[in-house]
Amino acid sequence: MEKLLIPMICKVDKVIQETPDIRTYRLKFREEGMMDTFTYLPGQFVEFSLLGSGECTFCIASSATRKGYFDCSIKKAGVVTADIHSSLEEGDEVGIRGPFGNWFPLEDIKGKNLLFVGGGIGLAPLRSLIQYCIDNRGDYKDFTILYGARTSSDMCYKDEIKEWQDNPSLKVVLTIDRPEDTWTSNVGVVPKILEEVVKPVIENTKVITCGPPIMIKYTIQSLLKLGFADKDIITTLEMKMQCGLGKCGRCNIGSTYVCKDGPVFTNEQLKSLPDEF
Amino acid sequence: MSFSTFVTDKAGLQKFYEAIMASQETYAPVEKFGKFDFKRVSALAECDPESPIAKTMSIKPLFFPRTAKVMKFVATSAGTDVSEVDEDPLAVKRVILGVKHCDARSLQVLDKVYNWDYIDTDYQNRRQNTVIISTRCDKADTHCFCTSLDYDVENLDAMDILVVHGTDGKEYIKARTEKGNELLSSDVTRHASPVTEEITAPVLKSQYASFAASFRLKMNYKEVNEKLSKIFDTPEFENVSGNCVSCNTCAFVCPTCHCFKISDEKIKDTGVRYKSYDSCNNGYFTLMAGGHNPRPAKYRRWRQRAMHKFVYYKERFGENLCVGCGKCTISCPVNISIFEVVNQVSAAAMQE
Amino acid sequence: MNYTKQIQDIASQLFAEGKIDVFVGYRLNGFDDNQVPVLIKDPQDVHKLVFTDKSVFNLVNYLKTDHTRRKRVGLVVKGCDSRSLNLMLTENQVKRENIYVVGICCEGVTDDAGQKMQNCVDCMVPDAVVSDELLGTASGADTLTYKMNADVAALSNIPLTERAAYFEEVFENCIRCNACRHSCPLCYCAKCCIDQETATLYNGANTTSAAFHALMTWSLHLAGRCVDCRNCEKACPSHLPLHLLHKQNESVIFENFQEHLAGVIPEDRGAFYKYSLKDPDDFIM
Amino acid sequence: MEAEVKDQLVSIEKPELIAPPNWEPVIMGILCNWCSYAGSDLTGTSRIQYPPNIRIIRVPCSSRVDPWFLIKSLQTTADGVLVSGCHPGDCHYISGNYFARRRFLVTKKLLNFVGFHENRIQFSWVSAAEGPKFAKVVNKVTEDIKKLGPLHLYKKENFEKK
Repeated sequence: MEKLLIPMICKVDKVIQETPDIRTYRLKFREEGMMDTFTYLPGQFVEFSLLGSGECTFCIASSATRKGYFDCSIKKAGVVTADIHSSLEEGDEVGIRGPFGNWFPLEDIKGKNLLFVGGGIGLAPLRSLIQYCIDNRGDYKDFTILYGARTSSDMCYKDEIKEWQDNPSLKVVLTIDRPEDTWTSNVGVVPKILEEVVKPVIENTKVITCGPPIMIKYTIQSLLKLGFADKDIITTLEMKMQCGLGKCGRCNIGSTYVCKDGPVFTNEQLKSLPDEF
Repeated sequence: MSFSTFVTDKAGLQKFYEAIMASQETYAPVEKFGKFDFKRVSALAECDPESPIAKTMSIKPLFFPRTAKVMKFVATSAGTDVSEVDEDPLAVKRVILGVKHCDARSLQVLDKVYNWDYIDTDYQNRRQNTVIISTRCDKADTHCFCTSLDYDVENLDAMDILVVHGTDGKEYIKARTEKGNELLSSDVTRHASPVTEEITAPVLKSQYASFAASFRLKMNYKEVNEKLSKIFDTPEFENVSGNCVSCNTCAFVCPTCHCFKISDEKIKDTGVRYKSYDSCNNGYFTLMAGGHNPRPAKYRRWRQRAMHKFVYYKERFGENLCVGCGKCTISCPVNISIFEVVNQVSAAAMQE
Repeated sequence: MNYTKQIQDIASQLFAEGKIDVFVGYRLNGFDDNQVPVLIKDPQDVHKLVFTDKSVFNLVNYLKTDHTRRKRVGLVVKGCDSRSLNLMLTENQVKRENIYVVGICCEGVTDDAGQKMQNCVDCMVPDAVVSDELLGTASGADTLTYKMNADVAALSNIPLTERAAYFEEVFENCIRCNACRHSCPLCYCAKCCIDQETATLYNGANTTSAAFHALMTWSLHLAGRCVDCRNCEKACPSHLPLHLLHKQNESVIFENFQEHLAGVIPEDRGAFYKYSLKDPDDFIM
Repeated sequence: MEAEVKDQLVSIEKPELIAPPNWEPVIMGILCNWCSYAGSDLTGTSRIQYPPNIRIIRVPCSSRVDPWFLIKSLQTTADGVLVSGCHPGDCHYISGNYFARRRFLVTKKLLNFVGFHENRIQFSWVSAAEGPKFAKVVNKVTEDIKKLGPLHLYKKENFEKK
């Protein structure tokens, strides 16, 4: 465990423009063989640095079961991400530190029904778990994905969603906030669709949710209303982080370090934390 | 095992300091613009080991520098390269003079956070190579409250060598650790004579008694800690943080605040990544790129600061993060005292 | 100088008439004779207010915080404070109708040692220039006579290299906590250019070079606006002589730009927001 | 001036920093789009030679020049700065250079006050028709700064330590 503050160099293998402001960067380590030692589980994050601009925290959006690369989906939001969008192209090199943080409770969700509730860029960490679960499909029972975005053009991973829709063992429900002419699927915010369209089975089901803070808040409310137990609701928190090592103190919520004890929490754990996320 | 103790007079203590400066790399409080900061010294005339506590910066920068290079990098269109920085100038064998007890204690507290999970090797090296000589204060300052907290100031073992100005006019130099004992067994103590525990103990005790009696601020730590941990949502935080100007000074002078930020600087193709201090009182501290800020209001940031010092760190690492040095209060432009804040809030909790 | 009684009366009357939501004044800090600012929201607490020659802090700083924004505020201002308030008004940061100003004809405040502060000795505008109510007797001086700051004058006369060495030491001792900026009443920008969050453009790290950069940029942004209240210097944990930079700018501006002094005349903008055809041109090739 | 210049070099007390042989200064030239930049163009098209030490940045108007620009360039690579705009009264935006003039004076005096030689920060008015004047100005600035030697004050690489 030494010099974890110094990043490893990765090459951008592919850039996918998901939506007008979200790009997925497919990364490979520059040094051969590094990819084999870089093991991670769904839900963990990396520190992505565009050298000279700064460092940002992103969840890994792919699963380690898909070998040879990993993805980071980046939404243009702040200074560094704007720099990444404007200057980072295929073949460029970036620094990566990680993986950090905990992961989705893979043992706990084995043999359960799974319900994924994602909103906007919040599908990225879920995608990692979805890929993992698809690759280990035998371990899980029913499989539902509810994904909402503001508009149809704001939906990321369109190609992959199509794949999921074609997969008979998955149930995919899509929704957008406001009606559009060409949109044939559901319209409405995620919690509403969850209650009215998805109508999930409560028994033996784990819900994994991620999205903007406001969406998470209302989704959890409606999940509780539907009768889910706190321990069955799993979410990943967004928090400003810088070191990822439990030192810089930026991600403190109470005595919890989100970068070490999180970012994946069950609602049960969230309730015990002070309301500062 | 017992460590050696020496006794000498005022001049002998000076000679002891001089002998250390002659043989070791030494850091001591140096005055600049009326404020003492720990700097490299080579003669006793440059520094003042007895600097007043109210005007002395903490020794934290000698272990956790205000700005440290994390790495160097070259980023061109042809490729990117990162390299480690040159040798750490703070990791050499050294002695620090004139350290206050609260400062020495702060390192003990900081050890916990630097030694959990990922071990910060730079910090470890600096720590291992340093001998800390701490002088016990004779009198508490206006804002001191170290005796009220969760550690035993009298038998503090955070320093390697303890210097006490005895009530009998003599100076006592006492080793507290193996490292300190080793230094004292060299010829730096040639102007002092060894004494036994039986002789020193009563003198040290009476000195401590007069020191402990001089405190203006006293609190019931257990009660405050307990009360604070129970009240998160109290409007009292809004009241106590009312006149805070969010200037962040408290965190920068605090001997135990350890939050930092990472920033890159680049000229042409080469650049350096720095790690420098940051403060949770800064509105930007938790502001995320999307605009979401978990602590947007001043009272929330104050609550984080007070609770981290008195509750969270205790919960996590078993020590109180505040060491009671009062540096934040002295530096604060509007004299907000963390002592008053926690007491006021816990008193309000009592009423509820 | 003791207006404790008058200020308490004014404050309780304002609360009684419902004219203000919060009163910003001074109170004793509770352990020595120094004072700290206090925001009074409850009329019951009015008795805490004091005003003597220890009322040092410039309270206009509180007009930029969440506590007083969009509220009706009662405020105590001394001569220098009123100048910064004047600039805040000119720059549309506060609405005049929302504040009730208790002006003081200041006789100078004292530091910890009981000495009159240096800026008070050099003070050119002791009387509040903007007020709803003026306490004390006005000094009555009509014409401004510029008093060159002694430190600036002394430094200007030493060789360049010595001056460089001196300032190198100043910037070396800066710990970049930005307390100077936060305590300045005129640094109200929501996003500051010397802030570390835009670190790639500006220096985020805490090196001497970065401190030089930050303090110089900061002082130049305040040039022609700084009212010499010394809030920055009082806030500085390293006790840096920050007034040197401001007073240097002030003296250059006063000398060259038609005796401009920040915030003295209502509606007068900072020196860099206006110009005159008579400005010196001889330094330009 | 000579004596003072020597002082400035010695005061740094780092012999390796004294001007190496064949050292050439780097001068940041910040030129206004409408007059000085056109003027420098004219210098080129009239085949008047001027030193290549100047690195030119074009700005819309001399009042676009924040004092920050000067500080930043002195702190990074430049040994001196030259800012040039339209003559008073000729500003494309009517009054931009009047505002700039005030800022320049204060900035120059302040930088001089904290230890920069006044010749390191220079200003000029060059109109679009004054090709020869531009060459003369650049010549003079380059010469001045060559006399002063490399700038070390607050350079990033020399002042990393605390």
